[in-house]
Amino acid sequence: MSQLQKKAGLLTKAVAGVALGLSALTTAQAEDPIRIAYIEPLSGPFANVGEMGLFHFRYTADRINEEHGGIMGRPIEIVPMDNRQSPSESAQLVQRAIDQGIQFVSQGNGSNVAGAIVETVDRHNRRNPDRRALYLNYAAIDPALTNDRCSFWHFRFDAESRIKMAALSDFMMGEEDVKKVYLLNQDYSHGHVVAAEAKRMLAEKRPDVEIVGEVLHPIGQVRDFSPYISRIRQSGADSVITGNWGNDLTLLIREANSAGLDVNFYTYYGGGLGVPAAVGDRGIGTLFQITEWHSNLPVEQGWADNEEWLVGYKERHPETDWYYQRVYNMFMMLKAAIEADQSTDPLDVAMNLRGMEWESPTGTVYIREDDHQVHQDMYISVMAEQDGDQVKHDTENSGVGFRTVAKVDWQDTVLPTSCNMRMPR
Amino acid sequence: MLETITYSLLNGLLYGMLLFMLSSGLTLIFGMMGVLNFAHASFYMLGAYFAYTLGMYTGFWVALFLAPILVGALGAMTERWGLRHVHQHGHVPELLFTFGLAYVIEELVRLFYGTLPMNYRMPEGLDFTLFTVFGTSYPAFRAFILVVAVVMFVGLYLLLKKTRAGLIIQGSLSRPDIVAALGHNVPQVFMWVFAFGTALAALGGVVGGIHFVTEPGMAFMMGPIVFVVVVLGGLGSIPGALIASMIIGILQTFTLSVDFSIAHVGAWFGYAVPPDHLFATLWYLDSTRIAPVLPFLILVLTLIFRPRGIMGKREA
Amino acid sequence: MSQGNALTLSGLKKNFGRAEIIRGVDLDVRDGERHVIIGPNGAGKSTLFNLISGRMEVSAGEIKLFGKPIHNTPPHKVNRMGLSRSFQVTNLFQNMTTMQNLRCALLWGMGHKYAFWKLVNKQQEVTERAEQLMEQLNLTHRRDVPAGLLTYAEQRALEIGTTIGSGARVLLLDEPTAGMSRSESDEVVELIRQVTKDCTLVMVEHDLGVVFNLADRISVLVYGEIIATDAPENIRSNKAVQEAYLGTEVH
Amino acid sequence: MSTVQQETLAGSKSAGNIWVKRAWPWLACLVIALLAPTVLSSGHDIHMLSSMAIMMVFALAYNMLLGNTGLLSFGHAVYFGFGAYIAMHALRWSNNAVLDGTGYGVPIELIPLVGGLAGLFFGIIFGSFSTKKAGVVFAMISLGVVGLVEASSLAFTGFFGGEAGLFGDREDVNSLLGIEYGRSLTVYYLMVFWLFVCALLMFLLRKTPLGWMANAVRDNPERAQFVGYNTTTVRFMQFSLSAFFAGVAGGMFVLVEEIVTDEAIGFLLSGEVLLAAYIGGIGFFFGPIVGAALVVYLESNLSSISDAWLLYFGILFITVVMFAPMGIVGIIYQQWFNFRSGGWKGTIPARLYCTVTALIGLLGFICIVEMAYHYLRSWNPSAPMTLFVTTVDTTTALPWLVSVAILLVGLGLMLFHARPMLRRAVEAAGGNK
Repeated sequence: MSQLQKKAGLLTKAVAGVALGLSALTTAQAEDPIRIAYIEPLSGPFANVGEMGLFHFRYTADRINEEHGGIMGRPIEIVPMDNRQSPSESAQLVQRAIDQGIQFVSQGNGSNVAGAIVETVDRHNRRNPDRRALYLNYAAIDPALTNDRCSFWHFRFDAESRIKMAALSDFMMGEEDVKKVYLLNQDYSHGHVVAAEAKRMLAEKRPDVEIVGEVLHPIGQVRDFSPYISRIRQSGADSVITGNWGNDLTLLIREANSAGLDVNFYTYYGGGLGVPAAVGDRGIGTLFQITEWHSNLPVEQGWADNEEWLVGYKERHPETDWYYQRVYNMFMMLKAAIEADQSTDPLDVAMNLRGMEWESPTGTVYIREDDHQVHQDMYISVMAEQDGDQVKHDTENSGVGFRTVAKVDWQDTVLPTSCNMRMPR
Repeated sequence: MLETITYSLLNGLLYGMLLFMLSSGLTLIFGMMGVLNFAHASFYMLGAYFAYTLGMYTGFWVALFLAPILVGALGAMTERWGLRHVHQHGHVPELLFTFGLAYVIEELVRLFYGTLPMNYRMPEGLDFTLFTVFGTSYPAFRAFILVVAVVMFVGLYLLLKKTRAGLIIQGSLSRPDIVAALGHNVPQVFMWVFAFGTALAALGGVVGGIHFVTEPGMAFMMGPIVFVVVVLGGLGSIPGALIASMIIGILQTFTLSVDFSIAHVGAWFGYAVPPDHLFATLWYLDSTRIAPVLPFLILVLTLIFRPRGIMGKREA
Repeated sequence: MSQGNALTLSGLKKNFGRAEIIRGVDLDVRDGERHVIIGPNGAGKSTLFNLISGRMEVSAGEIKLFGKPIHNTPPHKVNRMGLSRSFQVTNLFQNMTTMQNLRCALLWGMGHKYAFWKLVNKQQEVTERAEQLMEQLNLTHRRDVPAGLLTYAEQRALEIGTTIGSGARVLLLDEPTAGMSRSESDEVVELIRQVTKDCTLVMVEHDLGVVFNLADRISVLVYGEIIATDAPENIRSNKAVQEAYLGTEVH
Repeated sequence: MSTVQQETLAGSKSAGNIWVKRAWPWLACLVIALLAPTVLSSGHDIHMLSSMAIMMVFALAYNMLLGNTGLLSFGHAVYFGFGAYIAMHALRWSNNAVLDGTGYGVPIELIPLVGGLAGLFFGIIFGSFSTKKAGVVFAMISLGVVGLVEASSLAFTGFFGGEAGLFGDREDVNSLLGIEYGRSLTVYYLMVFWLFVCALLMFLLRKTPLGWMANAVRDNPERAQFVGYNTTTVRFMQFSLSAFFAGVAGGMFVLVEEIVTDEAIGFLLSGEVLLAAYIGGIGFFFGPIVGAALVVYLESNLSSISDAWLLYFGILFITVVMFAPMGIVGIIYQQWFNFRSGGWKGTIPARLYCTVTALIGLLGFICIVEMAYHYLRSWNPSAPMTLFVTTVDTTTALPWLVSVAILLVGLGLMLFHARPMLRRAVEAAGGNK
């Protein structure tokens, strides 16, 4: 067996060698695209989220290719890969992407998936220093990814959960009406973090605010939120903080509305896919969200280019809206990092991304060296009726959009990190 | 406290009635054909989607009747061209067939409707508040769901007790062999029962799709819990299904509405487990977090201790 | 052991709902005898067997096997205590061959129990005993034919073989000659006579020719009660039996 | 025809032949397994091969229940999952022991065994009450148990690691053989080793008194009781042993993935192993092996070729259930048996014709499905779509008409011309189909 094994091993090496030689030959050509693996659910229950992200990626790549000649004159190509929202499947796909010579993988939905990818990429780069890869995270916001479990090969372009909570609690600090807060979250790490941070930060910033109740519900399984609504009502809360997303948020707000519950919802994902359409005008004035961007921000701020960008997207995908402004930031910063050294080698790119401070059309974006967390201006907005003026754009053709109520400068969002980054040799 | 009980009863009643609409068809099919129809919740989903599509052309009220009929026709075809063919190989392949069918239906719904939730709303006429208790308004549509469910139960009961077709069905629930011996065309009876059962599920879908969300995952969400109801109620027993639906509906609502854990019981006796104890997680487990486990626990316990359920005549 | 009785039934009753099928049966089967139970259709013969073999629970009364109570004991335990039965309707492992059926019947009795660390084929004793049985049953030439494909008579023979295979000392045979031609049934009777030399036999039978040919004693079961138990010649002349049974029966 | 039969048929031949006859499939599989990485050499392919090995062990374990004992379980991933989680805890504990220098830890080669023991432990616990009855009751209990475990996996984050799962590192462990298992190829050979050990053990188990009585209990539980066996005990023991092997598969999974999440313990994986075993053929020892290979292959490759892969998957399963309940290996075996006994004589053209028309129909069907997905699911249906060798515009009628025509011609020819022709040919040859 050992003989056979050796032979097999030799053969593999030979084959791999040839393949490597070939790929080296082909990468030398200028027209060869820079490929980014897009690892998201494209089938199964979460496919809608993955699909919308893919629209964003393709739209951004196409426009950068058209308007900026891609990266170093090479076009960007998005390689979609379906992970079915499974961490282990994603780990396999990272492997497959690397096999195909892809150097950049991107993902955002699900911190559990993100954790698996960080682990896989980290391990792979350690074991195969000759074929490294870089992980660009555009939406997974678990603080651990830039703290205890941080990795040199991971960059996060969305604000992590604690940053969002810090901004949200800053805003609530100024709201005199907020007296009694109820915490309703999904029973998994994201929900746990939101609940814990909300408690900690509110206690710090508004000791007079009372947390009148806290509940964790199973993720994605509750169809009828009425029991929760009755709990909220009995607690006498005037505000609810929730990290819920998707159906868990939609159903919550619809139920609150039909039961006539009069509270404000402070959310992470109030403008997320499917929510505005399902909530409709029931969220006007009561549904708040914390994001780095929303579709009426360019109107309010007078960013014409940015507005043109989102209108362009809407023309191409009338059924969805431009939502992930950070995808644009991510691509542009990647472009800058690659072009700085004219190298796509993940190590060079990572070194250039670290500490990068980039002026985007929507303000400064800064990547902290310590933990590879992006910092950018954050906005709190509230659902409002489309009025053609400040609330010019609605979301998901629902007749309601978002209006900014507060801005937090990126300098104010910087939080300490426990990351002890292992640098590559 | 009174508030909690009132809300929980009202909400639990509604949830239970929706469960009943799904499980009554399944219990008929299960009790009579012995087929554990995994795709039953998929027909419920089809009911919601069909009603949504039809509703755009005909309005809600026509769709309320048309969608179940369409789904029932699909059910009949499923029995005629699928199940009947598999029947000769025994019960396991039948079960597996419906298992595969659930897969395919979900994927087809995704293909035609996409993965986003549908904007399936209640008719304007029912969009008002019926009454208000303790400051919580009770929407009229919920009362409508209750009415539909009660009408369905009464209709079903009369059908089974008072009509010839009902007698045949009842007969085959207890002794399928005798019905065949009496010269009835059993395959045809099966087909009608399957069509009827799926149509009932679809009716549940028409109203459930509005109350909950109409999306491709809705079948998978409901599937296991409907089994629990059917097993707890007893195979083939419509009243059993009703009672079990109520029990599950109210129980689930209560566990969600109250804040409770074993630690509370311990506290009455002045005992507490230290937080770093091996069983601390279990000890301090909140009742809302037990809620999703509860149906499965009931399922397992029922099957172990009373396999014929509350009202069933035969064992599963 | 109670006075050489293999099987003792006392005050045995069984009812299904309100219907009394067995209405107080007392019966002693002596060790080593061939005891045949006869009776009209619906007299409760099969039910009686089902009670004895543990297939059904008794409503009242008791059953003792060599002095030990066996009523309401699960069938496998009754079997291990030394009582084995056959069925009226052929009840074999249809997909297994003759040889495999016999081996299955032998495994427990030869102490292999639930072993998962030894191979069946390597157990020489089992194989030899199975082959010996097969020889007795006259099925050697059908060794590797699945039981489902054997002829009816062969299946009945195999059924008997499976029943005696476990090494039981008391055998219950439920109509072993049912549905057979005269010559076939003669062969089976001969077979039974041969293979039950050393054990106690309790048998239900319709064919009176077979009954009087084989039985040491006969019991007559009518409407859930035993109206007579005696030697064949005495039964033949028993008035009550003639009235209740022989007069009305077609056989 | 059951495998037990074939074995006895083979058993009547002379002793020298038996060994060759029995050993050749195993040797062939071993050679294939050892040489496979030379052809499928990319990292992803090797990972796929390892996954196949894991799934094969799992599917074989599953078939100890479904095929051998007649127990249909919807929740066997529970034992796979517990095996995986406990093996992962063992791996992490060993990682710490090695990194701290405080101990030796569990050697990596034995991690799957840890998983197996964990599977056995939980198999005994859950089996003790769920095997009391067979049939639908058992199936429903298994459904309840998997629901119970899956729903509580998120509540007990200490053990299950929450939805992020648990990570371990296969490099920082001691090895009995002193081998570094960083490379996926090395791990693959370890998987092959465990696959063969497990497969051989499970194969032999079928031939033990317990294995025989499992078949007996499946076919005729009543008779089994009357030859002295407690059917509950037989089911329970088979169940526990099956859980053991499922646990081994879980332990193997840990070494390949180095991550365990709740998907290793839930409904989906339970359904997947059922599909694998059934599609392969539950009446044959090699059925689940073939099924597992096919399912893993489709999952890791079809999903990148077609958006409709889940639909194809479901349709494949339904087709097997409806028309080939003996599974793929069943069909192959039947045809091979037929071929050997001369049943193909004179019918080969008809068979070929039948196959070709079926394939044409299938082609038409695939074209329709692919175009439907493009038309309904892509953001720009009028964008040109590559379909096999051509490029089509799905907003025009022509490609649809052509596809429907292909489907109808293929299916029609098969149903109304080729099949009757085959039937006639078979009748003429005097054999059975």
